[in-house]
Amino acid sequence: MKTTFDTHSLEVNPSGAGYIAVVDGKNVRVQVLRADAKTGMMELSIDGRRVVAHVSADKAKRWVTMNGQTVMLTKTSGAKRGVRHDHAGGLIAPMPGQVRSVAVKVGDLVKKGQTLLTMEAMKMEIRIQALKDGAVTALHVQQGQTVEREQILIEVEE
Amino acid sequence: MKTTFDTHSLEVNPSGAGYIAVVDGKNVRVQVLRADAKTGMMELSIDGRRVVAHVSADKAKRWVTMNGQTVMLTKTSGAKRGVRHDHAGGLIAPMPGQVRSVAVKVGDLVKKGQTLLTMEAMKMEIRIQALKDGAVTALHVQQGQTVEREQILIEVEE
Amino acid sequence: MFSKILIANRGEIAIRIIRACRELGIKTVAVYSSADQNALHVQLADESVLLGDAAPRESYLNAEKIIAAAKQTGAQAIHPGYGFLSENADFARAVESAALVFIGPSAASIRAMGDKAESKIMMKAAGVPTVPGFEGLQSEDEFRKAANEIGYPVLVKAAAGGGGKGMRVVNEESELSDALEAARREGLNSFGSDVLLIEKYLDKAHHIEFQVFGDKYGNLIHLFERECSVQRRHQKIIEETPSVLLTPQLREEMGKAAVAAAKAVNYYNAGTIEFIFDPKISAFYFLEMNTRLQVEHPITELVAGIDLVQWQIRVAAGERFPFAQDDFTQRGHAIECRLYAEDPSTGFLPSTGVLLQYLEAAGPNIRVDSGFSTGSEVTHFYDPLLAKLIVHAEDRASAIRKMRTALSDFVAHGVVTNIDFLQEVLKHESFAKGEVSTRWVEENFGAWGAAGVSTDAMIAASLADVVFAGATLQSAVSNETDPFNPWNQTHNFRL
Amino acid sequence: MFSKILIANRGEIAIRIIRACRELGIKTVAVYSSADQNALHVQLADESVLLGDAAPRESYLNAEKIIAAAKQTGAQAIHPGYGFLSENADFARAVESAALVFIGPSAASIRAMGDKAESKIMMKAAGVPTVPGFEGLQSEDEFRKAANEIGYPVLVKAAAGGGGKGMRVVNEESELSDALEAARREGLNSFGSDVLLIEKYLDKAHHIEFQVFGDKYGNLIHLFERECSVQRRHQKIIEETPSVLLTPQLREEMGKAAVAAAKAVNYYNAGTIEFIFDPKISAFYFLEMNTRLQVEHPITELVAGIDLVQWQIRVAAGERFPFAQDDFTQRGHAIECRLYAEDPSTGFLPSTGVLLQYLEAAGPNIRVDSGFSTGSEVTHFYDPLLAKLIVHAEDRASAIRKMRTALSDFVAHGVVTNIDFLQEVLKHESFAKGEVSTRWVEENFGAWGAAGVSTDAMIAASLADVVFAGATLQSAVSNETDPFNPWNQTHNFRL
Repeated sequence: MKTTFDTHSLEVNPSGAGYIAVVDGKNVRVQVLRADAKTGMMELSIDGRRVVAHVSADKAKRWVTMNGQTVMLTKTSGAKRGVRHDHAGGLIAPMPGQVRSVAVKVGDLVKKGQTLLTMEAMKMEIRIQALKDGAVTALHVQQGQTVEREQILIEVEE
Repeated sequence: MKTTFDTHSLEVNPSGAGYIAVVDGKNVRVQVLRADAKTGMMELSIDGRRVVAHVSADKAKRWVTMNGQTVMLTKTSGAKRGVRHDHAGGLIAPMPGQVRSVAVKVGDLVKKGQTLLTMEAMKMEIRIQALKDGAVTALHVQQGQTVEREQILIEVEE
Repeated sequence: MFSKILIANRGEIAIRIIRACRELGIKTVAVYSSADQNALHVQLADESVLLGDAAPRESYLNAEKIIAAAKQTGAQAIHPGYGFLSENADFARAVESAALVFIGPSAASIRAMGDKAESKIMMKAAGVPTVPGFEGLQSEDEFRKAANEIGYPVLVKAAAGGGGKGMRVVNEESELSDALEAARREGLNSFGSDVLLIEKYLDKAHHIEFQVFGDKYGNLIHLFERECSVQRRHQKIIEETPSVLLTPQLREEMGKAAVAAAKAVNYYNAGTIEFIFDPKISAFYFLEMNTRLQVEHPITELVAGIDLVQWQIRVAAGERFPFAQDDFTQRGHAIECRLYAEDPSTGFLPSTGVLLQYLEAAGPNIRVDSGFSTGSEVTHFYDPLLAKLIVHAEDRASAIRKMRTALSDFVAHGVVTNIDFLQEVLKHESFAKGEVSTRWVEENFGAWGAAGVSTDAMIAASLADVVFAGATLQSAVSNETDPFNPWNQTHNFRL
Repeated sequence: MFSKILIANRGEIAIRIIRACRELGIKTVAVYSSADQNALHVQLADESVLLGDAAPRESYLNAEKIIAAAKQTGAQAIHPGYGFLSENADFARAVESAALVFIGPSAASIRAMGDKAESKIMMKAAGVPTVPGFEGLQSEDEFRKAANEIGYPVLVKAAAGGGGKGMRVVNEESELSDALEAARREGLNSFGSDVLLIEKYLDKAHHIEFQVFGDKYGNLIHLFERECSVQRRHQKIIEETPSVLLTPQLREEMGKAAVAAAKAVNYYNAGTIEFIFDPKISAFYFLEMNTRLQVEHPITELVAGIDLVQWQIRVAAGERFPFAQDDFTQRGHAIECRLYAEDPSTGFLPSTGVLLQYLEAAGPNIRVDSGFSTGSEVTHFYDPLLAKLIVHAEDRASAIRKMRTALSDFVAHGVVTNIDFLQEVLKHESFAKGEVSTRWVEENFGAWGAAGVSTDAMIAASLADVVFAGATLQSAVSNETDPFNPWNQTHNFRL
């Protein structure tokens, strides 16, 4: 079974009472010593080392805690699929929240660094600023509107 | 749906968004306000009173904790079915444990109150004594043997 | 004593107060917004009242609805917790006008301390040292002159503000105009007032606060300090007591100043005097008073040996404080870490989502004050505080070790948390030395990134799909079996 | 300091020790029997070694296997916990002979205190008051004469005994013969010796013990008392500190006697001096010394502000005790309840089974030392202690209220527990007054029965089948999907 997480791939196949993981062309012997679905806990033997992990899944996302450190992995089809931070000229919401004010309208010319709109969430005020000089070609939100993380707010074209 | 717990019966039927429980001929309105299978927790409204219960099940047994008090109920077919404490002339183990010593053999005449065998479990020594005068007709265990709760150990007939 | 109390708050502090009430034999009423109908504080209370929509002004900030809920349920007193209406003098007055008891100080004390400018003037009069600065300025020009006189960097802040809102550091004159505008806007939005004050910004300053406590009969004591200098965005993330910076003599001086400050406003119930402390010259200045229970009150409870929330209720019910200053000593060392749903690698942006898995640390002298469990949702409507992890040990080194062990036992999946970041702070040499000042986090962790993905983690993630396949199947099956079955969301696997 | 320690125990105390090691940066090795392969202490340790079959002599009492496991894993020291080999002088010596460190007192101290008869003679010599009685008797006739001289009731007990085993109260001469036989047999079976001693049985006596602690350099202090009078079958179920019976003067006297007793055997590490206390005449008598960590050590930790287990390890590693007697004071009041899998309505017979549901109480100043979780099995091989529930509060009344709230939050299904019974004791007037002596439970709760079944409980049980029907279905489905899926047993519904 081949799995790709973000840009890394590995293959895990059953082998005897355990598994063989193929990582960077090397074979690693893995055994499941214990597992508890209630807590997502797995006690593994990886190459003879005892490793305790907690794993959770939400659709393609996998959260893994090991040795007190947590990482979030995303299962992909294998093709590189970045997050949408660089979506054409669109500026996205870095967090969920509410649009506090909109300083521009469609057609306005804006300068790099100019504040286009402000958001507020919990105790933070966030300014959405132009990444480059250009013109506002689309405005997808209005004042008071609730937005999701990574929602496109406004688009600026050079 | 009619259920009998030990010697008590009650009927619970769906009714609108909740249930009607029939207890001792009286109708009681019940609603499930919240339930969490992970903890066996149910928040109920019984006749308008808010009641929080934790319930677990093991075969016919139901454990219920309410207001910090726990009871164990046994679902029965409705016919009274006692536990086996009064099994004919047989003496049963009151707890799981190990037979420490056997003081009699089959055919021995014994007096009421005489110690027939001793058990030990955890930090307790328990003497199994004759409930009546009689003769030992069967001995089902030997020294060192592990026994389960309610297992018949020895039989005495008048 | 009261027989029923309404708790006008949510999350961990509502639960903390419910527990205190239960131990005192008092029934509790929870209030909640539509976003919180499955929240733990609602489940734990004896009864609960829906206030309205998720937006705070429709629910936890809506004084009228809260007072109506108290009257409707027969509660005799309202505990405001912290945040929301806890420092709103109008609310405190409205509660008393409705013949209910406000569990906190008098409305007059709140009002007096609520205005940062007015309170500063009062403190000067009471002989409490304050930060060099000016109050009562209006025009940008006046602020510019004041800033030049004080010398940059300066701090402009909303007079009605608190909790890091409506506050801006100004490093040079060119930034002043924007800073004034931002602070005014935040002040207006958050506190309904755009009045600002300006004062010297102390660069390597420490934030050291003193807990004070008084009954309604004029008995007022302090319960020692809390060092709260580990901050990001002007908000605390790690607090501890005692502070390594204070000598016994300095502690006594500051404690006396704290009591004098509280006495100046006839204070009763729990409150906190915040000081700015300059370790270079061992000078301290009154910053503000928080006229309520503080988020970080547990470390004081552990080191001073007192249940502050129970005493808040007892004092509100008219009990006399049976203790005197000399009855209290500091024992051991306590640290609190605030576990936030936020991403330290993106400037501590809040993170929202459903908690797929939530396992708290446990063990002797480890306390977790939390409002979440597996399946809870972290929404953007409220503060992203997941839990307060508090430890108590014989000395500071042991407390740090205990905290690091406890942090490594905590599992929270579904939102990005600051747990790994807190570990980095705790193992930093500067923290070990107690040299951390309020700007230390931004100066040292600006480019902080989470740990990379290890091969082990990928192997574990791959195998989880195999090993826990049954769980996902269950979830799929059971969703269709019973419409009265609201608990499937608690599974840690969601596909 | 050690880098790796083997813990020669199981259950809550093994977990308590693992946690202490982790905070000290020490790796841990768990040992376990075949009955305990899924036990929590095995999961929490860094590595683990299977000793053998469930029977203690094949596993936790097997000194050779344990020492071999320590050598094999590279552990440098062995912590014995309580029970099992903790008071076995031969084991302590064997550990030292294997070039490992025994975390406890010297083998010589254990041996000196292990014989109740010899130690009593030694204590008399050291000027420590002892219970009137005789040692060194052989024939039944000698015991009969001694009993008559002392006056009934008398107590016969195994000289090598402890923990309530090999001990019999004799109320009249006719019972003496049977009692001697039973005590001899239990002594022989449990401790390998049938030597007995006889002493006055104090009727309304209290059991008050003192914690002592010493380093290897002759520093020896006491850490105050624990009142342990609430007992059934000579075993404690509720312990608290301070004792309401002790005046400051009496506490000082008893503390001095405790230190003198420990000094008489050159004691180091943690130990407990048990006294019988007669409240009618405020007299105290040395009963025995437990040369190990005590089950109820947490209440001392909370009230004295010290981590006894960490200090056991530090002292064993050669650290000098940095404290003196005067550094310690008692703060607040702590109570421990032992939650047992046992049925109070059948004379406290142990109950075994799988924990269908196990939810611990939580909250500020509530500590749970436990070795179980949902799905754990309680077997008849070992002590039926489920958990120790410990609370700390400002005073005794608050502590009792906190304990009662915490007990009512505890849920343990699948075995019969003593939780409801503990509630009855805690709300009893005699307990509130502190009048409970060691025979109080049997005198007052002989005919105790659990609460009757309420209509509400039946309604809840009926509805659970409807509401949780999905859960049982899941279990049925998932059992067949994956043979590598060992977690299905954790479901709280088993059909």
